[in-house]
Amino acid sequence: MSDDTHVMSTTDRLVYMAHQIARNMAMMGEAKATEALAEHLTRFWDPRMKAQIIAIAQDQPERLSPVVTAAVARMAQGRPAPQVDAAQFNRVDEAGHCDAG
Amino acid sequence: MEDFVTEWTARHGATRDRLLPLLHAMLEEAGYIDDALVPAIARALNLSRADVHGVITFYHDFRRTAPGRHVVKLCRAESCQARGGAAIEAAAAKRLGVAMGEVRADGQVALEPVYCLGLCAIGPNALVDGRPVGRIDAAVLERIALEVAA
Amino acid sequence: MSFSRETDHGTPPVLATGKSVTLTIDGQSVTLPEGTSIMRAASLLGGSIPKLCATDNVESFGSCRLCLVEVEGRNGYPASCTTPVAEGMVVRTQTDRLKQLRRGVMELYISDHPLDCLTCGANGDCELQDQAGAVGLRDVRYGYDGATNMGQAKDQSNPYFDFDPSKCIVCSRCVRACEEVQGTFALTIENKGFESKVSPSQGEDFLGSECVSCGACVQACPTASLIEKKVVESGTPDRAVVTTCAYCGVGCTFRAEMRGEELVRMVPWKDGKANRGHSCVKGRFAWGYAQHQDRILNPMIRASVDQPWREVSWEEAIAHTASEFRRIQAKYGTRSIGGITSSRCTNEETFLVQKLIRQGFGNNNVDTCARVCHSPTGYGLSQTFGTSAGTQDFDSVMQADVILVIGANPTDGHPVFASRMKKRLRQGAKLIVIDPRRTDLVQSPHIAAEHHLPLRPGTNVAMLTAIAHVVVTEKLYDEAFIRERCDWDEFMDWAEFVSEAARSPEAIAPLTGVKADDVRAAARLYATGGNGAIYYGLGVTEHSQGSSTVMSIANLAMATGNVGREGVGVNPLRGQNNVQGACDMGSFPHEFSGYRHVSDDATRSLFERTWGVALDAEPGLRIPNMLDAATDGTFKGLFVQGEDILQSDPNTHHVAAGLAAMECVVVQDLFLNETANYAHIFLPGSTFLEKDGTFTNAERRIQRVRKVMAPLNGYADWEIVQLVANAMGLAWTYDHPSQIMDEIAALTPTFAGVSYDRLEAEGSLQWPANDAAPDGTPTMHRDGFVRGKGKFVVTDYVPTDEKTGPRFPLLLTTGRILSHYNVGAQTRRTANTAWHPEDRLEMHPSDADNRGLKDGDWVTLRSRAGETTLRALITERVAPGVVYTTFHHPETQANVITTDYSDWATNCPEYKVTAVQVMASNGPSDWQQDYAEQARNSRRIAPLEAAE
Amino acid sequence: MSRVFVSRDMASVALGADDVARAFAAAGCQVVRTGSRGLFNIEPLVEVETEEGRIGFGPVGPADVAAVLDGSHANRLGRIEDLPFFAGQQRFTFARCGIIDPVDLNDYAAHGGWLGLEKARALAPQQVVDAVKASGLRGRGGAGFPTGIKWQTVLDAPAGDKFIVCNADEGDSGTFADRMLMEGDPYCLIEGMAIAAHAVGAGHGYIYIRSEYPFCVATMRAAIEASAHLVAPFVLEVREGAGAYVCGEETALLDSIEGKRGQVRAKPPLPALQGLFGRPTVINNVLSLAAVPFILSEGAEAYAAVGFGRSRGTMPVQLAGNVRHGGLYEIGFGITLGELVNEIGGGTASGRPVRAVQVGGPLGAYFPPSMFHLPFDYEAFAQAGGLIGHAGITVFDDSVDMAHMARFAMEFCAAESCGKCTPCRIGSTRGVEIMDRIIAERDITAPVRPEPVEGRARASTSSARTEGGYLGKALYSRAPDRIDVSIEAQTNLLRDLADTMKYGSLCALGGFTPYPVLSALDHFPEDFGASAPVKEAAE
Repeated sequence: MSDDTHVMSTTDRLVYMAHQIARNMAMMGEAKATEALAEHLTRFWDPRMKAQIIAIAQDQPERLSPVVTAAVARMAQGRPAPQVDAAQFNRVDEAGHCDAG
Repeated sequence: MEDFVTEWTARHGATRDRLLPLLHAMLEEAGYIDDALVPAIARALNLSRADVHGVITFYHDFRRTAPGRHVVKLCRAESCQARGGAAIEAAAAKRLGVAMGEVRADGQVALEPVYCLGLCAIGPNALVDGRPVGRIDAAVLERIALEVAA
Repeated sequence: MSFSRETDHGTPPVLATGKSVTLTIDGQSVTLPEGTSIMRAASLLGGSIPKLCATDNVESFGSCRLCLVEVEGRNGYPASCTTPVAEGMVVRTQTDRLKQLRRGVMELYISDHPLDCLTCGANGDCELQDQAGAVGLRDVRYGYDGATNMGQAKDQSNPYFDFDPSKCIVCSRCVRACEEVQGTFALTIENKGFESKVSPSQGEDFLGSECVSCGACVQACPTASLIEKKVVESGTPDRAVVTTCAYCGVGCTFRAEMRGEELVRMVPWKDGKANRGHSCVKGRFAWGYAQHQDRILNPMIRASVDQPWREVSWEEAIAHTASEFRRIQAKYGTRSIGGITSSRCTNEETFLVQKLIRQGFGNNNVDTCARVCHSPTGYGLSQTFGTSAGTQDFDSVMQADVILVIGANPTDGHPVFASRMKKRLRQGAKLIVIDPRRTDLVQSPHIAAEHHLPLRPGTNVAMLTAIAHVVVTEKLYDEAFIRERCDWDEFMDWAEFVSEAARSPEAIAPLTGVKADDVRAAARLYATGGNGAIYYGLGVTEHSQGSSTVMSIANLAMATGNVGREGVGVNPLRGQNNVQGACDMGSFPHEFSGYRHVSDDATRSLFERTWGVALDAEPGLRIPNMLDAATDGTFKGLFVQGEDILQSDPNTHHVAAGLAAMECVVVQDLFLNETANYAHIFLPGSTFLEKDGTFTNAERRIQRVRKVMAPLNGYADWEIVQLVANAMGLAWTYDHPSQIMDEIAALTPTFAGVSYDRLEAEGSLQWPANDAAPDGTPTMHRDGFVRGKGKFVVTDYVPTDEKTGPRFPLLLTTGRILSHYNVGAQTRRTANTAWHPEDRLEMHPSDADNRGLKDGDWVTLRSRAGETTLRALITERVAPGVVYTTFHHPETQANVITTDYSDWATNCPEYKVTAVQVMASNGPSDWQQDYAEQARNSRRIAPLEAAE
Repeated sequence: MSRVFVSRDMASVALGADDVARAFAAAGCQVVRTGSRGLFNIEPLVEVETEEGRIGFGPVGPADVAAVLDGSHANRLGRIEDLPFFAGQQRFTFARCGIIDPVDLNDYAAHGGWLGLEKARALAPQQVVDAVKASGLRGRGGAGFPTGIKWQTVLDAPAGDKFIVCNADEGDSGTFADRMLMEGDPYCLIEGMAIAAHAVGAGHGYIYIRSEYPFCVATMRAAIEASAHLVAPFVLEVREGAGAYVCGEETALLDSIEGKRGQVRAKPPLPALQGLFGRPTVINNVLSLAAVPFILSEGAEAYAAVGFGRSRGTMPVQLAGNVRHGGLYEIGFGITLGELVNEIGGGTASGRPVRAVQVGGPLGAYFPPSMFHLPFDYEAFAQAGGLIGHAGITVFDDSVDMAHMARFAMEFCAAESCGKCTPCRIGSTRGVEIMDRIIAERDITAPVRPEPVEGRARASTSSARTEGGYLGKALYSRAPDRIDVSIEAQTNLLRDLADTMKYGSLCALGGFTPYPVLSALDHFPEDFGASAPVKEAAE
């Protein structure tokens, strides 16, 4: 990690973000962490960011840890994010999932 | 005096009901309570400066200015008036050279009013530097004047 | 002039304890809760007993003696304010004897009161004047040559109100309001008897005293003794409009009292359910910015940011905006533009901006400033509880037994709620404060935290997990609650994880710097002390582990059964007046209104059918990613409504670089803010006084904002967004915000039951408000969690990458001060600068000594990201090794210091932990000087005729 | 080597008792310092122990040691209890005062001390309360509220912290019974409070003593320390006042203990339910609590047997002011005012005729000799437009100017008003101004009386009359020169003011100040320049 963060390029930031998320999911165990990271990238990263991280995984694999590499691969297969059962809201009739408040 | 406050509260407690006992202790220690000490008192008892100022200014005893070297508290209540208290008060003011309720210019003696010392059958009475003196007449007044001159 | 003042029943309402009492007053029978005063009973019956020292937001006092009544079978004349009703009581309030006594009391009052009613500021709005009339005083036989308190000097030190002791009737309403309502105890009565006098602190002037200028005493004063300067200057108001304050997330409701089109004063509304008739210095007095001469009133455009602005017509500006955005999309692609909604505009305006972006721009590149404050709350609470909002209403604090405040400084950030919390603490609730600083809640008059855990910045998760360790290992958890409301196995996994020795208070002590026994004691108190309520703020969210911290808070609440009833809960203290609303309205790039993901086909098709356009299923860019994309050249256009990302967002250089790389930045705001230095189009905005709409406060309460004066800039903000939308070909035809709210209700399940008519009737509604909860939801998760079972998320401490070292040995954390708000754009344009004219760097004496620094010295504050200078403030409030500052003044540009590190889940910047070095300096740094020069240069507005 | 007894009471010391004691000690006697017997014209008093009991000599000086020891001294009084002043008394509460060494636990036990507490501890709390009810004891502070009912309310209040508070702020002029008892028999008060604590379940007790009683503060603190083990787990603490008379009002006293300004609280809530620190509190006067040990040790009937009408038991009356035999006379209710002033008090010390007596301190009414038939009883005095108060009787001879005494009553109220309620805060100052006008008007038509000494409160003497100038016209009906300053108008205004104060004030300070003012005006109209024949002024 370069000492001077403010010159971090976009790709540096994406690599850093992916690993930071992975570090904070590590306590779930590798399998769960990979699945959670893949779902996180799918739900919150915009197409350009997804494309850039997939490119890095192909061109510069050494920059990504095993968990990150696996997660990016799963996200890349484009499996649709797990369907959120809309009906579930109506029964309890309150707000659904969200990531930010 | 600020450390007097912290030491006292450390020993006697720092709840709000310790305010009057603390102020009495400060009177004994320094003779009066300087406004500059109010913040320290407020901090020690976790009160606002307004709380402390309100209490100090309410009670007659908590003087905010240095007392005279000697303090003569002359009783002005009815029983002493019935035994000639008013005349003795006028005479004392003249003899000691200080108006009632004031500290003499040279700071030597203060003449203060007090409403009843509980010596109501032997008036006119006074507390001279905390010591009770009864049946004050011209002669006794003279003795008091000499004593406070020292 | 008929000016309906709110009826003052004289004594506070009584909590209905079930038992009620029937009595007759002046022949009329009435049944009321036990404990109600005779005065309140008579007032509720429509009668009026004279009163001066009684007012119904403070306890009865019984000093003026005007309200005497006769009670059959009781001798004497009891004061009706201090005498509770009793079964079968027979009361007479208007006998000749009472008239005589009341006149006797009034004659004494007026014998010591100036006779200048006709020239007095309170003429026509003075209770003494009213009561003198009511009791029929015709003569003052005591004459006017006796002793008097008149002729004293007036104290005009406070910028907003005057204090005239000569008109004081020593009713102590001000002293009691300062004590009971605000909880600052800054006022007392000094001396006694005839010399009694209201005294701020030690008989000082108001500005120099402990007064925080909340205005409660001015509101409580029955005469002109305490009166707003504006009322003295322009006369008493003649009409009132109820609206909601545009400052912090408490959401206080006010009566905007007008004199024609001129706002005379803002007085807290007694029926406001968030503030219950209280206010702070900002909402009550600091509204002058609305008419400040810095307000930009005409649209302006310029080809490039180094040219002066050129004023143009609205038509030209709007058309130019539309054409520029279309041009950029044609050249760089649909996703090359985006927008930022404001947490200070109304729900309706925020909804329209995200609709403009999704329907008009055709992408999801919309974000909001909640990104930099409570985005981790949304993520954390939705993962654990299933919804992104606080669980309680503000009233709930009055039933808390243990209050845990972590990473929040309510007395500065949410003062009106802090006053209610302090009132509860004075009633005996216990307080735990987890904060690197000795905030006022740790120790201030009449308030003392049972436990203060001064942890090192950035170690929240370690601390909370250690508390969980104690709760689990000492079996203090609420097993019945967990089994019924959560997934037991998930709990067991979590319990096992937190029970490990590495997470014990002893293990983390060297990390957090807090003694293990204090942590254990605090944990036991929270778990076993009765109703446990947690309140937290940006000190929790603005970390690299913000989301993990929120989840560990939720874990603690679930483990101890402190969710789903009054007096408990997990309560984020939201920063801005409509940050909750901004999030509800779908301002985030990955979700529609009501927190439904853009990839969710059912929801997206509902919006597509309603808006008649295909919508992007992929999440859009967050602000930091927009700026990255801009420097990469793939993001060229930005529409910013009511936000100043250059000053409020971290790593100013990064933001500046991003903005500079864009071809069209549109800023819609009241003033030329720092972001406008890089803008090409400026659309003048309107203040909360100039438009209708709704705000949603931190307790999910939707409240009306009502227009009290015509917008100086010509349009309300929602009208401007509609103009842009129409110019981009969208057929919007709203002619009143209520129609926008109807659309929101139709599209958002949690807002289904919300409408302007319902808000008018109920005063306010807390979402979810729909068929399942017709009257709104004060307390959430009553029966089940929104997501069904409460989820325990295992969280572990991951140290931030922002490390101290020899070059940067100290840790900087940032925060807010009472007199200023957010970036200070509004409060710096009011008299509030009297309290906080500049940002100061708080340093511990030991850190200052070994750098040879004294209080007030100019110091340079440097981090890896940048450097600025400001003056030092030496205080014990911060621990050794920790420094603190605010970011209210652009001159200091505190955010040039903060780094790019952010929360792993939401990218909420890590404002609270920055490794810095502090050294003596001789004044503003060169960067500050260049910046100031550049800002001045870019604010030039070419005079009309010279426009090229 | 003979044993002699010399009083250490503040009044005795004020008259030189310490010098006398030193002289006898120097002469080799064993000197026992006691409380005062309670008759001040024979102080300083020395009692010498002999086979036929203790023989008193008084007043004596330090030079009279030899004459006293050989019995030849002119002021030989014989046995003190045989003197008429003492023989007629019924000393239930003051039995030991002047006899024992105040802080000697054995001396106290030897004279029936702790018997009441032992008996009380053998009874259930309710039984102790019943005994106090049966005794008919009523508040000796002045309110006369039945003590047993007050204790019952506190006993019935929900469990939790409860307090016993002793009101020792005896600020009334002419009263010193509390002082004498605390200095002379402190364990009696402590025992009474311990019994109260047992009766209502209180753990902590406070004695609020005024700062003008330094000897009391010292003696009570010493006695509390010495007897702590006997009253445990009940804990007692002395709290010193600070010169505010209003803190004699029970709720102001509670606020003062709580560390606040001594302002009067509105009632309800009653202190018995929400008193000190908001908890149920028994708050009684020194004499009420000091009467309790006798009631428990001798039985309620013995106490109730004495008295008059609904005023049961004894009242320690205090004779003060211009009286020959000033002192403490504990007697059952019913004795008449005349017997107290003339037979027991012996008329005025100055030898001049008694013109008026004030009963019940500065807020009590003035009574002319024509009302000396009144029996000492709460109800009788109330009907006669006065009050018993703390049973202090201040005697005035015919040199007294009742207009000045009425002025002093208003001035005292102005000086001591807590400032909370309007009738007292503003009314008292206006009252002084009215009296100044009456006295000024009266003195124009009658020889000048001695100039009244300016009181502490700023009373106005000058009246800036504006002879109808612009201000006069502008103020119109309220212009100073339109105010009717005639004696008749000012007297009517005084009565109206008194009515507002009496029925409007929040507490007895403002509420009772009209007693001395109106009784002086009603019974001595001549001093107010009223139309009644003006008595030629005393020379």
